[in-house]
Amino acid sequence: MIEELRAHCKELLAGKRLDSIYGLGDQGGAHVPRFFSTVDELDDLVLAGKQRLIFTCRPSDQNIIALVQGQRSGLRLGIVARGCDERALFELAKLSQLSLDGVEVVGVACDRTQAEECRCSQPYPQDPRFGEKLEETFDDPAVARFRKMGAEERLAFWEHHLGKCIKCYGCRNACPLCFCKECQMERELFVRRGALPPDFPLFHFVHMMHLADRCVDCGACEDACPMDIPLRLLKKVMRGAVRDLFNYEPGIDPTRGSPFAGIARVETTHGD
Amino acid sequence: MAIRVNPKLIEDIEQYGAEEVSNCYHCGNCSAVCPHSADPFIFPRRSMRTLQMGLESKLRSSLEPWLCYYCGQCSEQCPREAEPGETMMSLRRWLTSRYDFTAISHLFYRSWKAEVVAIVAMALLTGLGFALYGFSSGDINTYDGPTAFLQSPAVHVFDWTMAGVLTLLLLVNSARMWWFTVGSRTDIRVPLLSYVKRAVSLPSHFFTQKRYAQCGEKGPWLVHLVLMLSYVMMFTLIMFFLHEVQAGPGINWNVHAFGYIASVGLIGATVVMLRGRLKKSRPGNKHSHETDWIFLVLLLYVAVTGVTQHVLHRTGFDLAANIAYLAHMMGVVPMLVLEVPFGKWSHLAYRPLAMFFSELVADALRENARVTTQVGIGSPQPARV
Amino acid sequence: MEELRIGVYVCNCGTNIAKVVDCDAVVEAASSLPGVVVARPYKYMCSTPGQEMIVQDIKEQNLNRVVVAACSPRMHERTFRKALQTAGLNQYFFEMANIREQCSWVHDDAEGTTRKAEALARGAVYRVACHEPLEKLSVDMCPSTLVIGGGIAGLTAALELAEAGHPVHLVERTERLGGNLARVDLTAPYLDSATDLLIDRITRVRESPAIKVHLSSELKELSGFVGNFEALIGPATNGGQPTTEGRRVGVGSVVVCTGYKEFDASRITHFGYGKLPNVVTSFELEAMLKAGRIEMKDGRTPQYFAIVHCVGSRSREFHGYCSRVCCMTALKYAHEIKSSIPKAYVSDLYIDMHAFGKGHEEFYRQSSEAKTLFLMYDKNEHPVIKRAGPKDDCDMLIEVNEKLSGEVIEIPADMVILMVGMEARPDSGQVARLVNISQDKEGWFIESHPKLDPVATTTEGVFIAGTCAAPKDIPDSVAQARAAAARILAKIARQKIEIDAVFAQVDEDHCSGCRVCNELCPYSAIEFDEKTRHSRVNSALCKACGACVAACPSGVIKARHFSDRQILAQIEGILS
Amino acid sequence: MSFEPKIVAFLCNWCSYTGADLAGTSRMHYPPNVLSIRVNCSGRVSPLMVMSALTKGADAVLICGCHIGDCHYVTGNWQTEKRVPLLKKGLESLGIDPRRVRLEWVSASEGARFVEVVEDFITEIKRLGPNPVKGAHHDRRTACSL
Repeated sequence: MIEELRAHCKELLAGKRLDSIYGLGDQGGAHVPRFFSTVDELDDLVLAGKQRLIFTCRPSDQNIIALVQGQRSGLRLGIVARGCDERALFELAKLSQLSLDGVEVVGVACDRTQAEECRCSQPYPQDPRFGEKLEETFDDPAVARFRKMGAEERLAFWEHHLGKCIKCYGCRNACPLCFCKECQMERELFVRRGALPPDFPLFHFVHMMHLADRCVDCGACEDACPMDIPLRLLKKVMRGAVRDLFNYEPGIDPTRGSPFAGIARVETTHGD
Repeated sequence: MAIRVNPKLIEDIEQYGAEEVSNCYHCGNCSAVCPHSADPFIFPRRSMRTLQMGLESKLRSSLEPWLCYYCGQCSEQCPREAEPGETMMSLRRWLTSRYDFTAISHLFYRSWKAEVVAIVAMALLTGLGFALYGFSSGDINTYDGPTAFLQSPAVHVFDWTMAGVLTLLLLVNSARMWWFTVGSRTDIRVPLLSYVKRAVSLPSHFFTQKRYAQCGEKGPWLVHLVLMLSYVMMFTLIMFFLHEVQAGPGINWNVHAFGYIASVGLIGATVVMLRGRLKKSRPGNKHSHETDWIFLVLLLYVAVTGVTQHVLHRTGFDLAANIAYLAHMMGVVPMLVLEVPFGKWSHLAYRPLAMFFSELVADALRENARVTTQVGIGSPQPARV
Repeated sequence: MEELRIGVYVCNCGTNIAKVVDCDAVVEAASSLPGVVVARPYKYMCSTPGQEMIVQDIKEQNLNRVVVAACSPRMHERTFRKALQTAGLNQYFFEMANIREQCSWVHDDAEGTTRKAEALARGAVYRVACHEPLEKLSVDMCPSTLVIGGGIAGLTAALELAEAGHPVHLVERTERLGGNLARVDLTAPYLDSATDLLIDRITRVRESPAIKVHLSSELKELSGFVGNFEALIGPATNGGQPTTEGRRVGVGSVVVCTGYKEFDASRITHFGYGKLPNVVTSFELEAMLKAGRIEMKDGRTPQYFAIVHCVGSRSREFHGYCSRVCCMTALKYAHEIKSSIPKAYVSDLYIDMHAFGKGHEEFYRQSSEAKTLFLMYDKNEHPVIKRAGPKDDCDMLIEVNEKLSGEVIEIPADMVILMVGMEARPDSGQVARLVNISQDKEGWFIESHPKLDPVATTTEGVFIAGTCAAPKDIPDSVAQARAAAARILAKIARQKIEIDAVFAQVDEDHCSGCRVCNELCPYSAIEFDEKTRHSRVNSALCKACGACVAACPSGVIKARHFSDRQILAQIEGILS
Repeated sequence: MSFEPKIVAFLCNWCSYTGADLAGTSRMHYPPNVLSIRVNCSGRVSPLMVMSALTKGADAVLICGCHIGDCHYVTGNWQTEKRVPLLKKGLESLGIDPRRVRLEWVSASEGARFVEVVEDFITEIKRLGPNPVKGAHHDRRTACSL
């Protein structure tokens, strides 16, 4: 598949349909996101495991796509994106972090092994050019287990797991949708500086509430956590809550904004 | 099938007395207050509505106006002064004219002048007939006996002939009434047995007018009952005992006692009614159609002339008695010929018939509802107030 | 930062507070709080000696924060703020603890109530420590007004303002003044001529030196804020190519009187409008009445008329609302038809007869007495109009399930009049965007408060009057126009517009430009700077609701005087 | 001693705070467990603020605003109406009973309703017992100083 992908991308560049392609490149065995501007460079284009595209640069919190778009107006950019990459791309566009004008998604659907490994809720982009849409759910069995827990059990569960937190901010830094210049997880008003483990549950509550309507279920937060906190579970549950309440799922439809970003009244399906 | 609206009907019926129908906005107070309004005959609101809408065929098949005795409570309660009571009264007049196939009553109700002319003409014709031919060429100075000016057997034959013709007219009109209100209805079917079972209601309503007694005030019912019974008594005396009644000059108490009672009843009731209409003493008396006056005056006239000739005869003034009798007959004939089949008097037949028919219709509707519920097509239509 | 010097004053309110709350205990508890230098009880804090006590303490003890634990701030916050100003202290260095309405008056257990009073006072002390000095802004009020729309509402508003001596720009899209009312013959229920009503106003507008009438023109742009709008008035394009050329005028206020559009009857098929020649709309009949002759398409005089109410109104498919004027207009038609054709029969098919206004019920009664046949239909079961047969003495038959009788009936008709309802103009969305006001789901402009502030909008300085806000009749439109004018005159009289010091502020350096807040503002006070990619709050438009503050994921929007810090300090205070 | 919950009530200035004042001027009675905080609009209340109150020692949080359609800021309570259900889901996920947060519409004329709401809420919270995450804040403070 990689060969076909490379060939396709080469064609796009050679045919002058696109100016540049953003994707993962092989750099001495490491897979890093980069721009490919010539046909030759595309030999390094790879598809790799759980490595995702990065859109927000740390620590400047600038969006890399917006940056290049800003440098060259009318840039025609191809982005080799899998389901989670594309969802993040859509969400970032909705949140004005980048523009989808001139962007062409070269969609790649993940195969079953990858999907299973990622416990991915939707392992394909909207319109995959490569690979097949796997419609079955690869959802996390942990979610089902969690749903069966009672209140006390849940509280104990999170007190245990969140109590391991060393406040490295890895989850936030890895999150494709965390681009705030000022992060409330660092705001002393809510989170005391130097307190370890961080205040339960405020510290993680900030992240889960802010991501409820933007989380694209990529799992980067959990992958980044050195303490193996099941952060993705928390995010998946909140994502589900938004879906249940507002019939809204982030990252799916680039034209549909979050109910929380619109003034309109939305009566929830089961509020109180 | 949709019923055609006749926008002109309301103007038409105005001539029968109902002038305020269009004021009605269907609050239903009238139906609520009416002691007679009960499922399936809910009125006056429904009749008001049907009339406003000009649903002529619907109205013609309606029995409801006959179930009203015009106590007038509805008119008193009406917030829009739409006079539902008077409307029901007018509808009775209109219905009478519908049942009458000759169109004469239609003419009379719309033109009191025509009615007066007809009465006067009929009176003159009667007078003329008696004056020219008499029935006996008897002696104007002789009241009773074979040489009498008007011999009772001859008058008797005249009475019976006239009664026959009038009964025939009434019967035809009553049959039309049956056809309009029961026979032509496609939504119900009245089994023959029902006619037999309910037949008793005819005489019972006729002689007691028990429904009238259900109205709030009892006075009008009593007066009406007295008038009706007196009339029937007098009618019976004249039709079956004319000879005995006329015989004299002595008083035959066995017969005459009834005549006196009937006379007192007739004159008393008529005077009370006329007085009430003049004084507009109760809501039912507030509006008097010209035909009401004509009817009462004619009745009083007939009763008074009847009494007069009787008194004159008994006191020996035979000539005067004969003239009074002639005057009496000049009242009786128009009254019977014109009022009974074409005027107000006809309600003597229509009202008890309406009671009878309404019971038949109610039975049939109940049967329909029962079948519908059983078959499970749905619940019967709720009654509309 | 300067040292905190807080003064706490606990009011006894006679016995109103002291009866249940141990005020001395509250004073004692407060005096031990950090930063508190003075704590005193007093019988009546709001009295002159009470206020003087605060002023004196501020001066003598160098207080820089004041807390009064007394009644509801809705009662006396302003009083004490004035006292602070008298003493030369910024009025926002003040906080009240409500220990009367929400404490001593609602609880009877002395111990618990005193503890609660202490907690509330502590919350106020914690909060006031975080207070910042704020200043109210003041800008000039431009005395000119822009009136959009030259119908009865617009004319009235313009005249009212001009007669008070203030300049008015009256913008009318068509080439003549008068609006929809100019198409009407007589008015219900008093049967005055609409032309008479209008001519007088139009003449006065034309002759007024203060009113500049812009015919065949429209508003192209509106920028600025209350007292200081700049409007661009250009030639009307009527949906054609938009132009940005025109004349720029400065105005202090805007009155939107853009009116309504009648419902398009051809959207409903069962009435046969457009197919049956003598099915006409109310406005088509109005034209015949104005011309003085009611006739059918072939020139015959109709005998049977049928008026159908609620065409497009009170229906599930089209508009759910009632258009308010059609019932009386229908009665007016019945009257006008009968006076012009005495032998005519008029049937009136309605859903409900709405006759709520002055003289309306009387008019209805008058009409029923004149033998208009009123027939009620169900709003879910439309009357159906069809051609009559050759034997009928009428051209059309209307089949309807008449509700009051429960009968399915056929009504003869030669002419059917459809009472078309009012709907928002198709370009109302454009107007709403231009002047920055909101619309409801039907497209009507939304008032600031439906009951208490019916002519103001969520944008300060922009008013709405007449049928652009909802269907209404002439008296209501005129009353609204005058109300809007009165509101504007009051502002002009004050000459200055004071902008509240309490508003939201974006810390632009830290704004990530996600624009979540942009859409949330009911006043469209948040602008997005495309260049810097930051959001910014226009303080003149902001009304400080705080919806954006709560929504900002970065927490970089600050609600002045209701900041996170201040509220959290208060929470901490009342809970510790 | 029986459990006396502490309830923080965020009351919008235009309707609910005025309604609560009205309960006072009408001399209605309710237990003193509720401590109110005046905000301009219920839409000002963020989930973080509610969670802060819960961790700072509140057993429950009451949010009151104008009835839908009556908001002084037209659409402010629409936002509250969206946020609170999500907040409750968040609490539920963390094992905190969502009934500890309640959103009620109380108008300026509904003093009696305010009392009713408060009394009912207090009863419910008494039944639920103390909030398990309050003080969590302070326990950890000791932990970190070690």
